Amino acid sequence: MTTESDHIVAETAARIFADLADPQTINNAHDSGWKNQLWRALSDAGLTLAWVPENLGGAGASLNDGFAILGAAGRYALPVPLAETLLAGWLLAQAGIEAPAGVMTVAPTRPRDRVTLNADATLSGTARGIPFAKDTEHIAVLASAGNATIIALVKTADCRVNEGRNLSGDSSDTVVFDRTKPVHSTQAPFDGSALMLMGATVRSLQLAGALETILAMSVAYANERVAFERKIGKFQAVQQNLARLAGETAAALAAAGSAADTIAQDTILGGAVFLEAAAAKIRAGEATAEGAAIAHQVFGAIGFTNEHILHRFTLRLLSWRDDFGSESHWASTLGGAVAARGADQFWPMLAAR
Amino acid sequence: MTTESDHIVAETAARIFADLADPQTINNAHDSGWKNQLWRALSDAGLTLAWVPENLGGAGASLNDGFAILGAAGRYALPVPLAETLLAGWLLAQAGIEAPAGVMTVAPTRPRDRVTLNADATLSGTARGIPFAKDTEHIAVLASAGNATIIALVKTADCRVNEGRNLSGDSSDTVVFDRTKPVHSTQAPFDGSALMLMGATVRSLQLAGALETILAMSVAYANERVAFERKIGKFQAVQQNLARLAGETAAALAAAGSAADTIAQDTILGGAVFLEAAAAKIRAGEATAEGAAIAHQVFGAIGFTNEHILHRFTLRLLSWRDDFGSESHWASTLGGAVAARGADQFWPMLAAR
Amino acid sequence: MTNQLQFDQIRLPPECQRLREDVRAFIADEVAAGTFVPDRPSHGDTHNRAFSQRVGAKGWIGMTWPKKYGGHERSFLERHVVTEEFRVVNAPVRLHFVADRQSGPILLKYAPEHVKQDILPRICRGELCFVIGMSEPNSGSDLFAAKTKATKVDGGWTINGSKIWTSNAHIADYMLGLFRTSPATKENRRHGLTQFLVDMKTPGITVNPIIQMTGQHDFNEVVFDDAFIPDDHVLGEIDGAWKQATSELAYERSGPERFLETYYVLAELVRALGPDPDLRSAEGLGRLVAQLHTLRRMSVSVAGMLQAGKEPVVESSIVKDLGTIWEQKLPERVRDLSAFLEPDASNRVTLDEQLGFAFKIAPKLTIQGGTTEILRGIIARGLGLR
Amino acid sequence: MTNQLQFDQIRLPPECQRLREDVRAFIADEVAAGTFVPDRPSHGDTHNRAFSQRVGAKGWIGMTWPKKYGGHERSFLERHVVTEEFRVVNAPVRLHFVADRQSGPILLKYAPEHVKQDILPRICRGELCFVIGMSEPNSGSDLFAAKTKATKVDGGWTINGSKIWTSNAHIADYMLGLFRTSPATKENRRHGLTQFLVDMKTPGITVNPIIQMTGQHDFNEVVFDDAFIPDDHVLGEIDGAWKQATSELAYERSGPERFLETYYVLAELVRALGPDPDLRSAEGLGRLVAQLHTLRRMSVSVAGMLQAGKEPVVESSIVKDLGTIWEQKLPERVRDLSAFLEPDASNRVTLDEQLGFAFKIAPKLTIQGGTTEILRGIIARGLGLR
Repeated sequence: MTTESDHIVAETAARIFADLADPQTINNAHDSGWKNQLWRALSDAGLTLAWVPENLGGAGASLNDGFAILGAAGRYALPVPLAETLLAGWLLAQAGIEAPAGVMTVAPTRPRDRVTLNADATLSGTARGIPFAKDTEHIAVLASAGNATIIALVKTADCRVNEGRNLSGDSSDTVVFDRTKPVHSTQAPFDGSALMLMGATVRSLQLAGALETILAMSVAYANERVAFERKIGKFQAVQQNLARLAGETAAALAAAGSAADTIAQDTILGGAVFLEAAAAKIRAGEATAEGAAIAHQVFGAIGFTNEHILHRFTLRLLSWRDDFGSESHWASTLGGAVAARGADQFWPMLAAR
Repeated sequence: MTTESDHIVAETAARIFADLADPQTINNAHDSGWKNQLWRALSDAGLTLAWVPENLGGAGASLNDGFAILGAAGRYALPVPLAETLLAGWLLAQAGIEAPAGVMTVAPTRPRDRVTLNADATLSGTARGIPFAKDTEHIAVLASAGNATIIALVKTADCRVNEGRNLSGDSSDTVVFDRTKPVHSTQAPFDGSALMLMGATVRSLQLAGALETILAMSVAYANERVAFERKIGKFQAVQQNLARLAGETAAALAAAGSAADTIAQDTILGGAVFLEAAAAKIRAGEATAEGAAIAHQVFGAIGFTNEHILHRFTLRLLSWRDDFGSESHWASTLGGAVAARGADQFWPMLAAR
Repeated sequence: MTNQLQFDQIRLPPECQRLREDVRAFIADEVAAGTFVPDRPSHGDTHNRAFSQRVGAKGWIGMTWPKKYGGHERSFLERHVVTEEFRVVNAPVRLHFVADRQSGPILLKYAPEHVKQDILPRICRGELCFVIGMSEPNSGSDLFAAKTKATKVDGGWTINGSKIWTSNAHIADYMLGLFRTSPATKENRRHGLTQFLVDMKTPGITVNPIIQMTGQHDFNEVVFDDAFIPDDHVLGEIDGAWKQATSELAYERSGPERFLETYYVLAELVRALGPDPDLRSAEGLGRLVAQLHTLRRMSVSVAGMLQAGKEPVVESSIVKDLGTIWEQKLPERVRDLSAFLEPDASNRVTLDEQLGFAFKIAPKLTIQGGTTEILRGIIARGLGLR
Repeated sequence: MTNQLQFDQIRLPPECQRLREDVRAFIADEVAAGTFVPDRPSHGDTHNRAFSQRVGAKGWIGMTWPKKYGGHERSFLERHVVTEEFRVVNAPVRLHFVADRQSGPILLKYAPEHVKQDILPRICRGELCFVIGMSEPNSGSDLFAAKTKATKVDGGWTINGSKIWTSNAHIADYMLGLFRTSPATKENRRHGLTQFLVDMKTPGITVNPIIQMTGQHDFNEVVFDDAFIPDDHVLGEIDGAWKQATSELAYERSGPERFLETYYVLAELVRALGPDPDLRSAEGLGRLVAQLHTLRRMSVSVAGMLQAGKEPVVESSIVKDLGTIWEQKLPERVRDLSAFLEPDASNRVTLDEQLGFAFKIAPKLTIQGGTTEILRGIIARGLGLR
């Protein structure tokens, strides 16, 4: 449920994004000076450690506050690891580990990657597609230790980072833990799926936010651009396509919002979270392909240029859906779970909220 | 390649269909008197045994002639077993078996159904979804006999026929061979896949023909029906949808025509036939769902009534695609074959014709 | 974009879930008594007067209406729960559903007090079937092209002309109809239509059945030959129905009936796939579950926004657009996902029969109550494009 | 419908398949020599002057043109074979391809004899790169809104204004451009444009690069500042380009380059899946193969109809509409089908890299050379709806 506090935190975030993360300004920038300035403002406002309780060094904001920040971050296609630092802070807090200052990320982010705790208390494993790893000082890791799950804080410098980039050009690195000694490690209060569920929900919110922006941009352009002596937004074909984009955006917004609300209301391991987070990531992911295609079709050639900011949104949409489980991953998992419960439990499961 | 003979045979067929199989007349008919009259005309014109050589009691028309008849039959959503009788005659001819007069069908028509020849020269097995079985006097059967394949002519009265109906209301029966003694049986010159390939091609042609008609009907209606003070065909949304229907129709026509031409040029077991027949059935089948949906959307409520002939076409489209292998069946088979040949053979296979 | 899309997050309150248990118990009793077969929409009648009266007796018709008219002053969320539980088992609600969803709210808003006193309590008791008289042979989506005429006479109006595609007219007690009382004007082509309450037993009304391609009888043509409607059955402003028609359609747009109409094929697919489906089936099923869950959460959200007094016109049109397309394509998806099931599997026959029915009704899902094209036009207007 | 859709069945004759072997041998040599890396469109240049000249030397440019202009008087089917073999390996044909596909045929039809004698043989030798000057900053799909002006002067015309989205202008020798020589008339808004042959070395022409979202440089803005074009470079009727522009676009519509632009991700998927894919992958792959095969057969058929002197305008627009949508969605399908591949598989990295490139270029596929909406409008006109 939306509360007043959401509004204040989200508005602070939105104001900082508007001032320091304007997509056109960033797109035109010749260096990355804007990045430090933006991060400092976010950090000073307590947004980067929003999900860390005050006694662990954070701002102690609610889950809903953080989710609202991430929706806004999506609306700006924010190209800094705010979501990842929030997630890392949240993960560390689950184990009572104090959050360090500075930029963080989490690992693993791919459902099949595993990091394991060795007998000598070091970590081993490979985690692919870790967002912004090379830019971070610390990584919060969810690792398995036999049948148990542990949360560990690791210095990025103690890992091997093979640099990569996702479609949008943001860092997406392979992190190799080779008997890496964590700064801290503690038993987790949940199993290994928790980070994937939380990450999926976070990315769904970002996807929905980015879709909101491309919808708004596309409508504005259609109301301005003239072809065949009419605004293109007056053509029924364009109207029908934009209505579809609105539908996909609405679906992503509703699904992501529902998952976030479920986690905020319940806990990360509440009974409804699996359905909600999986469905959100699937549905928001499905919305991206059609949504991005429609927006590009409305903008035509100009939207295909580097100068135009459209690609900042569409390419992040396509990239973000790969993190914390693709649609195919979650769909096979969700479908398998529904089948295992059986037909008689299907409707009751859907109608639980 | 289209030859003059095609035109004559196809024109004869089309004339008979126009005179005796008008969809609106049949739709209004209170009894099935039209059926006997139609069949007699088709039979008198030699069309029912078009694919049977003269020395086996048929008309000895070319494969192309027969394919042209079937395209025309599709354009009329012909609700009598002409395609099945043609196929049966063709199958029997492959084994040099003389074709009996009267209505025939073939079995099996589902890829997983098997009929086997017993040691005592009788047949056993169950064949589901046999079109019009209950209306036939004979069934041409492709059965396995150890590693060999045989073609058999069976009296329908010697089988157990469990009646069923497909979506369009045409008979689609389960035929049980329980030590059924065939009238004739002879070694086939090919393996068990041949009937499925030929049947798939035949149904693809019928699908393409029915799509041609719903396209023509939809365009005519859009040019006539008025809403919001304009012909609905003037609305860009309707135009764009009809263009998509034309695209699906074109794809079905081209794919089915290509498969038919390949069989006519080559033999049923020519190297290119598998790709062609599989692709035709997949692509024509895929065209039906979108095509039928667009036509119904253009016609609105009136197209949903029993009085209107649209359902005669759309429901047969949806039914026919289930015969001789669904899209899923052929796609998994085709995909498996492409994968087995490997990436380097992929393009050469596509470019072979 | 001035108006952002909004989907309030709604958590169904405990009273809703208690109500849900009551509804399920009621359904179980009805099924046990043989009233209908769940999941088998092709079996039996879709309307049942006695059943509707029992639903009324439970207080599940007119749930959100004032108590003084027989209503129950419960929330839109509670109504949502009842609607979805009935819809998902294909309960035979057809007799009272239109009155509950559309006609009652219009009467509440526009009918004279004594008419409300007379009719609304009977709707709530499940005694009255209503139909909508909008479309005419030459006006489908374009409601304002209606020509059927109401001519002023002493004490009322006489109606001449015909309405078409009127679902349930053959079992209906009343129609809410749109009739032409004046010509359209140059400035406003929507001018000149008036909404009337029509007693279907009025002399001069003939109902001719129109059989659907499913073989079912649902549609009708209703012919008016000097049918007399008393003055107090005029609803709202004479010549001004266009001001009322938009809000009327809003009730139609996003209830759970707008995406659950072919639900049974999905439930049957789950049954057919068994507890351990292969990757192909699991993935396909999972996507359908995610899509359905999302639609339902959107629909719950719209119910919550209605309850909060908001007017989510664009959001509700989006739910209907996405929902009807989804339920229309669902049979296709289920056919694909069941393509490799064993032909001898015990529920293959049931599934095939359900699929057959679903395929046949599918075309109407994106036509009835506002076509896809019309809905997208409404959405585009909401986005500021028209 | 007066015009039925027609796809003549074409069997490629033996000389085509012999030619195909020659082209494959040529490609193998070029790959061995390091000219380009097949299947890796993101590697290396898309144009290569020396390569184009070697292609010209083989007789594979201007294949259907008269021998007296350096052409080879071969069939459209043979040209189809060369086009598809080059396209499927991502050969760097960009330098000569536009001249071969579009510009040459227009010059053949409209240029004065001495211009044809001069230029066409050089195109055939692979020496000339052509660009198309149609779009302007305020006219994209609507060609007839072009404003860039050609003013009559002694012995020729001076051009002022700019063209945009001109692919290859930075490497081009000539442009075929559409310029305004008179205002449009009330009766005919398409009146007043004339087609010109423009030497890109003409003083007064500036080419400004426009970088694409892929990071590649392909688009340009071309600015004309009193650029002089001699009279004999007018192509066709003054003010009457609209009579010529339709047939011009026809060449663009249905070649195999209209559905093979992302083919490499499909070939790589086949490699990645290995010889024994699971049911999910096999089915998905099989559908893609069927769709691609159908597109190719349609395209071959159109080439055959062109060879037979027919004008398959609707059919070729359909091929482009279906083809570009297919090649645009292909990366999505391949992403789904490769979702469960082992992350350590040896060609996972290659596939991901190819997918990344394909995703980035995908948006332009349904925009360049006629958007989806424009194509469907052409199809609708052909159906008799406009």
